[in-house]
Amino acid sequence: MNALAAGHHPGFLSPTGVEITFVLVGLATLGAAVLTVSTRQLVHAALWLVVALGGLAVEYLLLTAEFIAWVQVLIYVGSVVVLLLFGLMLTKAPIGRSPDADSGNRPVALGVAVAAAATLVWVVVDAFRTTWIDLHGVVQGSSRATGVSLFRHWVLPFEALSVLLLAALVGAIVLSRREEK
Amino acid sequence: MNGTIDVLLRLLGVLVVFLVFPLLVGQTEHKVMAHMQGRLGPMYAGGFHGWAQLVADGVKFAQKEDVVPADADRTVFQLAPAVALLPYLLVLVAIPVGPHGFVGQNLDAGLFFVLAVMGVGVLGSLMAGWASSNKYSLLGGLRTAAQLMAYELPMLLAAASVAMAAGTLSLPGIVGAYHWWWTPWQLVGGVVFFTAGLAELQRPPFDMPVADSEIIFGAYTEYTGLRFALFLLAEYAGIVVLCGLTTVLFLGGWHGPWAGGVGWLWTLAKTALLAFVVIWLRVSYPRLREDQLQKFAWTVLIPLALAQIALTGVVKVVTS
Amino acid sequence: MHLAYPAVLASLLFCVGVYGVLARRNAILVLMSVELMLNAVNLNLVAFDVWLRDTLHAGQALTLFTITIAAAEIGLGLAIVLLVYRNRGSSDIDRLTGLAEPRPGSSGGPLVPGAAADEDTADENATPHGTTDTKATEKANEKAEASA
Amino acid sequence: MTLTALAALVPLLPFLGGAAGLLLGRRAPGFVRPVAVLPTATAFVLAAIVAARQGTGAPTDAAHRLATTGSIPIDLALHLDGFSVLIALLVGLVATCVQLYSLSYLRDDPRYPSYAALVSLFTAAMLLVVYTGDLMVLLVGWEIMGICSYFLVGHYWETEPARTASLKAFLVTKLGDVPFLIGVFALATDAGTFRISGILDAAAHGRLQHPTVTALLLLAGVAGKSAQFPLHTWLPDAMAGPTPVSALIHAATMVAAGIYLVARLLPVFTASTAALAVLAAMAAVTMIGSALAALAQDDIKRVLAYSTIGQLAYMAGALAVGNRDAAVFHLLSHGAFKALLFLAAGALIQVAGTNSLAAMSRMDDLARRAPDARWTLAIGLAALAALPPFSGFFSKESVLRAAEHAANGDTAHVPSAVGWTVLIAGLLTAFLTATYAARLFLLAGVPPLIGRPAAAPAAGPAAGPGEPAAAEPSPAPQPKPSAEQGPVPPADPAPAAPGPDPSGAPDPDPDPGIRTGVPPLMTGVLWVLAVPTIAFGGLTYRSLPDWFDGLSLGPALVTSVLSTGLALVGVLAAWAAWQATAAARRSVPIGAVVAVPADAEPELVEAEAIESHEEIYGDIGAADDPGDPGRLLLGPLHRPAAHGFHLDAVYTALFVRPVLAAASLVRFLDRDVVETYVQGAGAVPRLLGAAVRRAQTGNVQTYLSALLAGAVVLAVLVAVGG
Repeated sequence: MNALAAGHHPGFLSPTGVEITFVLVGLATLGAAVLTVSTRQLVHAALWLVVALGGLAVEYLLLTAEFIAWVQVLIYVGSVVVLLLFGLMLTKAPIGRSPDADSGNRPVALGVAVAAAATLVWVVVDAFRTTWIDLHGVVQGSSRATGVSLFRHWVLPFEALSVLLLAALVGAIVLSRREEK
Repeated sequence: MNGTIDVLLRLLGVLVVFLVFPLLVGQTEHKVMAHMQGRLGPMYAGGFHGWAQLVADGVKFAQKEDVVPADADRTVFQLAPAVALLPYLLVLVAIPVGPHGFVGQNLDAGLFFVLAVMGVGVLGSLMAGWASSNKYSLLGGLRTAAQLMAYELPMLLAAASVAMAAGTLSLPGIVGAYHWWWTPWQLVGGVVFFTAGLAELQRPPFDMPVADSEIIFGAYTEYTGLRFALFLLAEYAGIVVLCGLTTVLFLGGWHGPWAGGVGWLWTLAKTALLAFVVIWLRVSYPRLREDQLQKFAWTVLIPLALAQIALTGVVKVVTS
Repeated sequence: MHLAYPAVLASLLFCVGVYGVLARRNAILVLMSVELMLNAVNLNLVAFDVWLRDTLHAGQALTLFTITIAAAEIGLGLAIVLLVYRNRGSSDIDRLTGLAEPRPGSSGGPLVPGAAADEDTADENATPHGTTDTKATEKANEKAEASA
Repeated sequence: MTLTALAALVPLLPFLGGAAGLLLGRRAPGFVRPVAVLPTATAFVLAAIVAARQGTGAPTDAAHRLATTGSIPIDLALHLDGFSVLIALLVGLVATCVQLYSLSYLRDDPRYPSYAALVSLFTAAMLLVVYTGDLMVLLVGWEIMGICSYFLVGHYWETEPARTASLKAFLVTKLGDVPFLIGVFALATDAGTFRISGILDAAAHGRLQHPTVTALLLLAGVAGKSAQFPLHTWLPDAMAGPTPVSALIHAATMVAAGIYLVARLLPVFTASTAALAVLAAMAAVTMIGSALAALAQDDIKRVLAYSTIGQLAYMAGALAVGNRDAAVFHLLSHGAFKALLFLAAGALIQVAGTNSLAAMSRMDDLARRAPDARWTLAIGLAALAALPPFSGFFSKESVLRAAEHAANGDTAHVPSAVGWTVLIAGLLTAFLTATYAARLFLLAGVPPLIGRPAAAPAAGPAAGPGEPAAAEPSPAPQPKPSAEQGPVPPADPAPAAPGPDPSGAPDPDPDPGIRTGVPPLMTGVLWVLAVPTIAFGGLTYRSLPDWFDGLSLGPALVTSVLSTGLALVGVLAAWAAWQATAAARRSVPIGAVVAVPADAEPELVEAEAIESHEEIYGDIGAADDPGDPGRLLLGPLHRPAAHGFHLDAVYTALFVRPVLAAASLVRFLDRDVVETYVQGAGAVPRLLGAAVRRAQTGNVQTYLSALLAGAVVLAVLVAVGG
């Protein structure tokens, strides 16, 4: 997938295979995301989130960030969504539509989101109209490259992060413990 | 074109393995259990020692009515077996059988891919449990999920130890870097990996979430017919995958006498041996309680895995 | 590949997440939307990292960190939501208005008397077949019964 | 042990005793009495040793740098010379006597532990003042005495007079202490040190910048502590405290501190003629005024209090004429006889059950029941009246001689006018002092029934001792009630003791009312004190100059003859007036005695006597007694003199009312003017807050929506504008 579209001049009108795939997966991802935030069935929202996150993993693969993609699958799909499902089930998520999945803030939210989307897309397109990513050559996100950068240049943040994780672990345990009375 | 055919052939091979090996394991389980328990087991289907029993079972499953409970969430309910099964199929792609590219696809981060994708399987159980609209199912699903989350960690850590030792995440690379003394060196990690894998498969003695004497059949209570068969298939495919992975990671895969010629045979033999152990354990060990299950993961396996990593690191630094 | 594709996709995903955060009522759904926003940012980071061919791979490293932090965040967030649900019998965030300025006329804030309306919706939220039997929901039900 | 270590132990021991008493008071009652008496007694012995070792030698100085302040250092300095060791000896003696006396006097008092501890502390503070060579440390002792006097005067805090008296003592002395503090600082700034030796050195070399101002500021503090006009008013009122406390304050500690300080710093004062003139005028006014007031008082202790003021004025006069030898000599002898007088008066009050002279003058058997008290009182009064050969005579003569010396212009730095002022006032006061001393003895110590039928003694016991002895010979007391102003009618035998205590009124049995005798411990103390009262002056006036500055202290012929003659005239006048009013005393029964049981401790008797005095006799200082010789002698002056020349009223008009008015003005300004602005300032933010508060709905999503909408708007603005 990283040995594609070599040699010809890039242009909007001549999309490469990678670009087509990217756009298609992106559309699927976006659709799943929209469904995630709009479906009235709570568990379905979580399942659509799986699709969206999986789609993003594919997008990472397409961007040659292989390691990130598998991390995405492992952490998000394998753990985060499972936790979310846990949460939903423990808070009595019903089967079927919940009439009150959305709050009264919905119109405002829609307005803000659409305005923000319009602004961002406009700005981004305006800024990166003529920018191209070169996907050839050395793979950018191989485990070796990621590992080297992570443990050579980012060791200190990495260790700090481990402390953060430990703190979160302890915090979650303390919060969800039930007092034995 | 040549490349495309090659890929297609490889995928076809994987599919065949996926369809055949779990059946073999299932049949073996029938017979081995029967012999261990001093009984005959199924003896009639197909004639010789009931070799076609599983085929007959498959036919039986296919014939049964596919019931979906009235209150269930139909879509999720029907999707769940596929979600449970698919990861194992994907994982098989990355497991090398023999040297020189005798593998579905040589992935750069193969080990990571395998573990990541296997983690997705838990979604199937959760979906099944929740969508069944049955308290036992939900409880079973939650137990499954909790168990899988808990045992994923020691499994990852044990695998990380091997990856450290080999200096690569690629599965063929790991096998390629294998020396005979790795097995004693990584013994603890191997045991942890294998045990955690058993727990992930919810095989006895870690079959708490599906223990019929407690919560009927856990998340799969409401399933019948072919969908139920798919769950069973997922379990046996899981055994194959687990044994294959353990072989590749800890037992040296195709390494053995005359590895150049019959290396793939060595891999299969070791896998089969491990599968036998899996069955053996099912017969010999009593079931753990739910709290013992969790405690075992957090207080035994994870420390052991961490100790293994430490050991690996020390040896690695000393020898390099 | 055109950089605009991932950038636009990231922007749109982010805005979808924003919408979810602002419009969803269930706290867990809000958390999901937050995840979407984080992922949009991650996509952006990865895309720009690949575009810049950064020798330090700052974008990917940062993405890994973000994912880790997201995992921590989801763990803590869920613990908080469960705690709130256990205490209030509801995880609707527009009902958690304990910090509101009390109206001069009303005798107390919305959370003070465990308001009967809260209990009613708690019952509505319960699945028809009583999906879970955790202690938390038992407690909530007991509370509802006691006040009824 | 070195001399300095011994000297340091002298104030330290009572201090530790006081601290231990305060700590142990409740927990270990058995230790209270030893802890009260032994350290003080030991300190007395040590003071005697220090005095003996110091002797007439050169002054001993020792210093330890206590605190290095920014500018002027503070030293823990000792200065031992003839003055200090002798005064310390006096303090030790009086304090030991007071502690012993208190053992018996307050034997069952529940507050005895704290009382004894405070007395110890008081003693320690005074000893510190005496021994120290540093003004800052002196100030510490000075202030500790102030607070201790507050607590001790207020010992009977259940009674109104004690409460007001303690407050008054504290406030009035503080009124003097503030200028005093400023004066000390001014002095230290000029001299560059707090060390007294350094200051004296500076004064001797004329390095003091403002000697007059400084001296006057110090004088204010001295007037407050030593009860000189116009800050003397607290001292008579301080009689509301227990008698031993009065003895302590008057004889040795508090009031002596002021005189002692001036004596130590005399060069500072002699540097300013104006200061000496003020001191002399102050002393003269105080002398005469206090003597007149003493002549009119009814309360026996108040008489003694005014006499203290007068004697202190003598000392101040001696200082004004630049002779501190005479001042300290008088201070020493006065300390001895004044302690004796107070303790004897306390014994009398205990036996009589009243502190009113008018009531005592009608008690037939008072002298019989307390012979020791009576005789020691007589000795003390003779010393007070400066009759030879009592010690008061010698010390007062030394003062008069110094004044005469100055009047002749023979003393350097001292104008002769100052000498004349002191001399004339001193002679006049000698007459007045003898008069009121005689009056006191005649009223309290001489049985009124002299020369009356012998039947009287038979009637005495039957009538009950607590009641006016004139009851029986005057068959009709009711027709002459005009003398009575108190709420209690003239007592007749039946209602034995119609005091304010209702429990005593229906007492059917006269026997419990009999108060006989003084406890032997108290008597012993009295006689111990009588020894120096008699002999101190005569024995030591020749040797004392060696201890002091060397000025001769012997009596001079002219002044001796003059003052002794005047004193005799005074005594005779008092006797004549007493004889003249004897008829009135016999005919008009007056007064009442307290009704606490006879076996109660003396201190209770006194507390009740103080409380009931005003109720029965009217004003605390006076009783409208036609049988009072002082009334006859003073004539129209009697009433103002009895009320201390209404100085309290002047104070009220001058200070209290303006302060109260200013306070109410400030209160008005604060409550009605300032507060309005404050509330106005608060109202506007409150309104704004109420408006903003509406936005706080508690819904997080609303907040977030607004936030993000704002962010989008900002982003658009930046994108468009940038």
